[in-house]
Amino acid sequence: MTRLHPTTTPAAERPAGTNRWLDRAHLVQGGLLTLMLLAPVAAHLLGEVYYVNLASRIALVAMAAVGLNLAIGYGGMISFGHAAYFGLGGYVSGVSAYHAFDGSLVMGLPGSDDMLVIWLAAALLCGLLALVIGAISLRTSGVYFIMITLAFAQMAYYFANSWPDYGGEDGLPIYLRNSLPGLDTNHALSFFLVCFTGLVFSLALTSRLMKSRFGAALSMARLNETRLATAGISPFPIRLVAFVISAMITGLAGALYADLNGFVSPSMLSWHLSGELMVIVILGGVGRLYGPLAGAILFVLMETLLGGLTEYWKFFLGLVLLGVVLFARQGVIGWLAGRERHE
Amino acid sequence: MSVTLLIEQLINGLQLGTMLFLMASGLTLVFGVMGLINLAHGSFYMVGAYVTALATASTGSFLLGLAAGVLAAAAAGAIVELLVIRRLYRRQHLDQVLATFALILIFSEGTRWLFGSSPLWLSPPEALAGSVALPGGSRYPVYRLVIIAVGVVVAAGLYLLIAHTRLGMRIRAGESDREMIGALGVNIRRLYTLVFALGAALAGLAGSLVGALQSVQVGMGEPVLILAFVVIVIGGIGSIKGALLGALLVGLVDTLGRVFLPALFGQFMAPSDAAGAGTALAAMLIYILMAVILAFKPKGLFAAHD
Amino acid sequence: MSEAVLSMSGLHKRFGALQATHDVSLDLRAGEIHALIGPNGAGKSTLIAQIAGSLRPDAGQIHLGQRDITALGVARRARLGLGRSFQVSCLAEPLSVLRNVMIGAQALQGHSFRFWRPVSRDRSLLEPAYEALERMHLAHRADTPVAALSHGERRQVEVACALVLEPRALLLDEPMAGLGPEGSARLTELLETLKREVPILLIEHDMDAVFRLADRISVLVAGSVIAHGDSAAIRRDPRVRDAYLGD
Amino acid sequence: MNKLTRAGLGLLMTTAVATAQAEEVRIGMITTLSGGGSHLGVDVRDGFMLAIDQADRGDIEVLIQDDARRPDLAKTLSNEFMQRDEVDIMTGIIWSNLAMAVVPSVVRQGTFYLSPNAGPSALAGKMCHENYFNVAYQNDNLHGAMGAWMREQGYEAPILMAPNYPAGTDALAGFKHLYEGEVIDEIYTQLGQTDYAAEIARIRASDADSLFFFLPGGMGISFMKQWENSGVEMPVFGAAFSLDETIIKAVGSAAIGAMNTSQWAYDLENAANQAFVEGFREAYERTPTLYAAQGYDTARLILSALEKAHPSDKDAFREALREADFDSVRGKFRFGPNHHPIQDIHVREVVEGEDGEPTNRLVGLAVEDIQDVYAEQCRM
Repeated sequence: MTRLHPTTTPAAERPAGTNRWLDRAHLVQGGLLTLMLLAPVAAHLLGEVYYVNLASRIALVAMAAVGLNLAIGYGGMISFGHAAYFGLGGYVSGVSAYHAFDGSLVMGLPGSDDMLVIWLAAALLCGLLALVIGAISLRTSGVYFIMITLAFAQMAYYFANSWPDYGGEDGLPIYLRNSLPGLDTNHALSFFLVCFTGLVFSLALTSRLMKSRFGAALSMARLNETRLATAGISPFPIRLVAFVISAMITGLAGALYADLNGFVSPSMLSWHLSGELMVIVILGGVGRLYGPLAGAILFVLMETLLGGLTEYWKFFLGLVLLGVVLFARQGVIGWLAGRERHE
Repeated sequence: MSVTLLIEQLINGLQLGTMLFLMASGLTLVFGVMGLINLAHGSFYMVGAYVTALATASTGSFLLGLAAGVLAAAAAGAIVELLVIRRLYRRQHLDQVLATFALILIFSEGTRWLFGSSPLWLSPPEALAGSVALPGGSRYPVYRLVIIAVGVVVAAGLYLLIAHTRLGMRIRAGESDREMIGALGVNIRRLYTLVFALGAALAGLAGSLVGALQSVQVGMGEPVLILAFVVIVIGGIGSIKGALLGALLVGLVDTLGRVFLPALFGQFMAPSDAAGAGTALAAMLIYILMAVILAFKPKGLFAAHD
Repeated sequence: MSEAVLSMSGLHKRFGALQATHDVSLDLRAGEIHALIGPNGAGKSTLIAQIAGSLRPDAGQIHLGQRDITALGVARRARLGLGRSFQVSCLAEPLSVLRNVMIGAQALQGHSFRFWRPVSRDRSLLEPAYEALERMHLAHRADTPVAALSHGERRQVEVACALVLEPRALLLDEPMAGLGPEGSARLTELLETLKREVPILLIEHDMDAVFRLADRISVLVAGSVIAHGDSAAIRRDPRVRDAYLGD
Repeated sequence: MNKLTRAGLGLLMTTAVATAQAEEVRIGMITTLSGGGSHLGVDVRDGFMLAIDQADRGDIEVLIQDDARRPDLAKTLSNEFMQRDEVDIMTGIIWSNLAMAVVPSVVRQGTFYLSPNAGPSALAGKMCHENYFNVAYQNDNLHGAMGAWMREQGYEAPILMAPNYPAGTDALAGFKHLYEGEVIDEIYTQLGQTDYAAEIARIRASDADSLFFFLPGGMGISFMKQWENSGVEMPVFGAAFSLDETIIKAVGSAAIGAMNTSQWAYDLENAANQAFVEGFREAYERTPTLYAAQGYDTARLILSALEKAHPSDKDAFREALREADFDSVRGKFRFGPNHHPIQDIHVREVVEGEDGEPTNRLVGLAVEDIQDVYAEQCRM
């Protein structure tokens, strides 16, 4: 039997005549990450702690959106309920710290203020929640999927709001930031580096995942479900696993976000937050690896800068968002880095 | 609980349901005909209520105010369709979500800019302010009965419009096959503007009517928008019949849940805990209802099309 | 007489008042091309959907080899060796031809929950995919996005997608449609050789191709098989003439 | 970035321009200026800025930011104020849940925080702090006072209603604490609920002789409108949060007859109050609400303390705040050991004003020198 191309990699991965690390897309992506890392370091050297914390916030919002992008952009599952995982991650952080602080037990287990333990718990619980929600929700599609994921998040929101043990609507303060062995997490730059690592980790994971067999199946599930099934792969389990991983990434971001704010409250579970994450993903560029990062930088900066300029800042935020959706059709990253290439 | 009270609560559920139907019918119409997810639907509700409040205050007539509110909402809908929405029909749902989310911000903050942060005054007209006796001795507000009546009229009107008029025929054609009505020589751009304005007018009507019973303030459209989405998803998107039944179902379940759950929990809990736990569950109830319905009927109860 | 690779017996499917499939029994034997023809609206699509697994029959059984696959989903049937192509091209448009074919090779090697190794360097996926494309004379288009292909090329990719599954039975839904005379001739030639490896259930409008290729022909009219036999028998059958000319 | 730009374009006229003085004082205000419930924040800001303007000092800079009623945004803004702008004093937060997100870390890091509204029980008790002062009330004050007053007036079977969230449950607990008698029933509603038909039917069917409710902001407006419409004849009592001037204007005649408790009323007779109400009406062309009064008092308290010490001298400034050496618009005002007010709570009735619109009129005194019950839990 003939084997014509047994060892060559497909040419589409290497556009002829260009060094793949020097094309526009890679320059933009590398530039964004470098900026994300260097700006806070510079701020730290200048003694501007505020900007370091702002960068942490951007990194975590971006990480949560990277998680959501895996569901929306790569999996075609438009979840309007990712606040459930963001908030659950936050509550794991808050509740664990609360019990570690006063030495009481939660469901028979002691609390912990060790971030490693908290992250593990947050990822597991978010994964479990997403497994249940996904298993039910993925029976639906289209707008029904959007709304059923919202329904589940709303249940979580109302539950947290009216459950008095952990503060209800008042929320739960984290008096002392949770700790990480060998690192002073109260130090703004150290904590930023933790957040940045989380962001890079989630980007690398998404990138690697999408290049794997699993990613190939997930892409096919989004682009042409029938083709995938006809090829012998059931779309449902592929989607479900992607949904769970997506929720775990967003949940981890939530756990760190609670630590950043020293506070967790039901507003982390609200539909506004789900919507905001979705807006960041679309703003940045759906299904583009660096889209959520570009979207988060733009969104958070607009929120903070416009807020200082005028009381009616949301009006102008609305105008900018409208402008992006009408005129920059591939999102910010598409505008910066050009159209996406498919292999 | 007495039978009278039960009847009264059933009417309350019915009334909440009609209110939701007014909102949901426009939303489901726009989705059915144009395939558009319109988060800004709640903004037309707010526009209706604001203009009604302002016009009623300046003319002294609620009826004039109501007319002004509905017209203003329709006009706002038409303008938004011409400027923004018509660029979105061929785009993905996600782009529609982002654009209409942006419209919410623009409408809400624009309204606040123009009219300030304070809620506006709006009351039902004198003639409808009282209450009537219900069988069994209880009393019921006339105005709420009027809302039920308006809901019934709108439902019947929509049915006649869609089943028996040329416009309705085009709407039905648009629902089943968007390509085809272009081929039929229908001016599709004008049809879409018209349908969108009609949807906005229905939202404005809901806002105007409900504004007399609720706080007329910035952001008033958002909670009801979420409820309206719940309604149309339960009913099956694009189906007016589904919107009607979904709205009544949500109205009844929500009302009866708020009434009975705290009492139910009181059977086996301390009263103050029961009130809290019962209310909490009541708040989640319609979302639980929706999740259960979609788990078994993934396209809602009366899906008009896939 | 060789044993049936794929067999249906007593299939029924009803949509409301419409009896779309009525007591259909067919089989596909090793080494043959069995053509299924019928006028528009005869219920061919409904029947294919039941064989492929996207539609459940109301009654009747479908067997692949010895195995009853009536209750299995599309993906399970594909993994058991039922390959198919679609009447209207069903491919992921933005992806390259190679990626469309590779997904089948991936399914063949067990579950897809492998998260780490990049598929672009996975020889166990690349080799069978290139091989299938090679057979369809499409290797030179491997890196082209499907969206850039001609109509005929897409049909060829469809068949390649089915071939890479190493199927035990092939279900081809109007593979000739839209192919030029040259393409048709090439495909005919290919199917001739292919049928020795894997039997083909061919649904086709192009009567010339059917009469040239098919070892057996079944005629479906209004949900029922009204005639069955080799090409000569079918050509002579008055009921078939009625069904086609009476329209 | 230019500091003036940050202070908000709309405030250019009212913000004192920073002059090159060594002892400049910088105040950061985080409050709710957009979205639902923003009229509270606007009033606090306007009352506060009125006092600052009246003081006419060149050395005070006020930075104002909108929290959009979001705890995480409020938290970010507080970091901005502390870490970038290095403000000496922070103030402005309206809602308890936002205060809980922001205040503990602010005061722990050595910045003074003066609350012009939110007074959650935790900050009055276990989590009290030497740098935290509440110039408004502990949340329970007004509810408790209404309980005491209704008992005094001889109501024997009140039915209570509040949203199902901490401030709501605290409100009913506060009411019952001073009412001391049996209540017929407690109804919890959903936060942000807009339709109260079911609850009204329940109240009508009960044997209650009076209704006490706590539904702040838009919830109160919706409820009052629907209540009047329902034709239930039952006296209605609440706290000023549910019946402030803005709310009753929006409710219209339906509000008339409702009684509410407040630590302040625009018709309280004292010189400071007259100056405030006149000044506010002149500057903003509307009657101030209690939130405006609280913002005004907060600014006046700061000004009084600045006469004695600069905030950089923390101990001296704290001592100066604690003395509360200013003429409060509510007349008497002093701090308890947990830095929460000990003050009189008055009763007001909504009546038809001269212009035909409803307005609050002072009726009497509910409780003299009320102090919150959480003070005992406070260890400072």
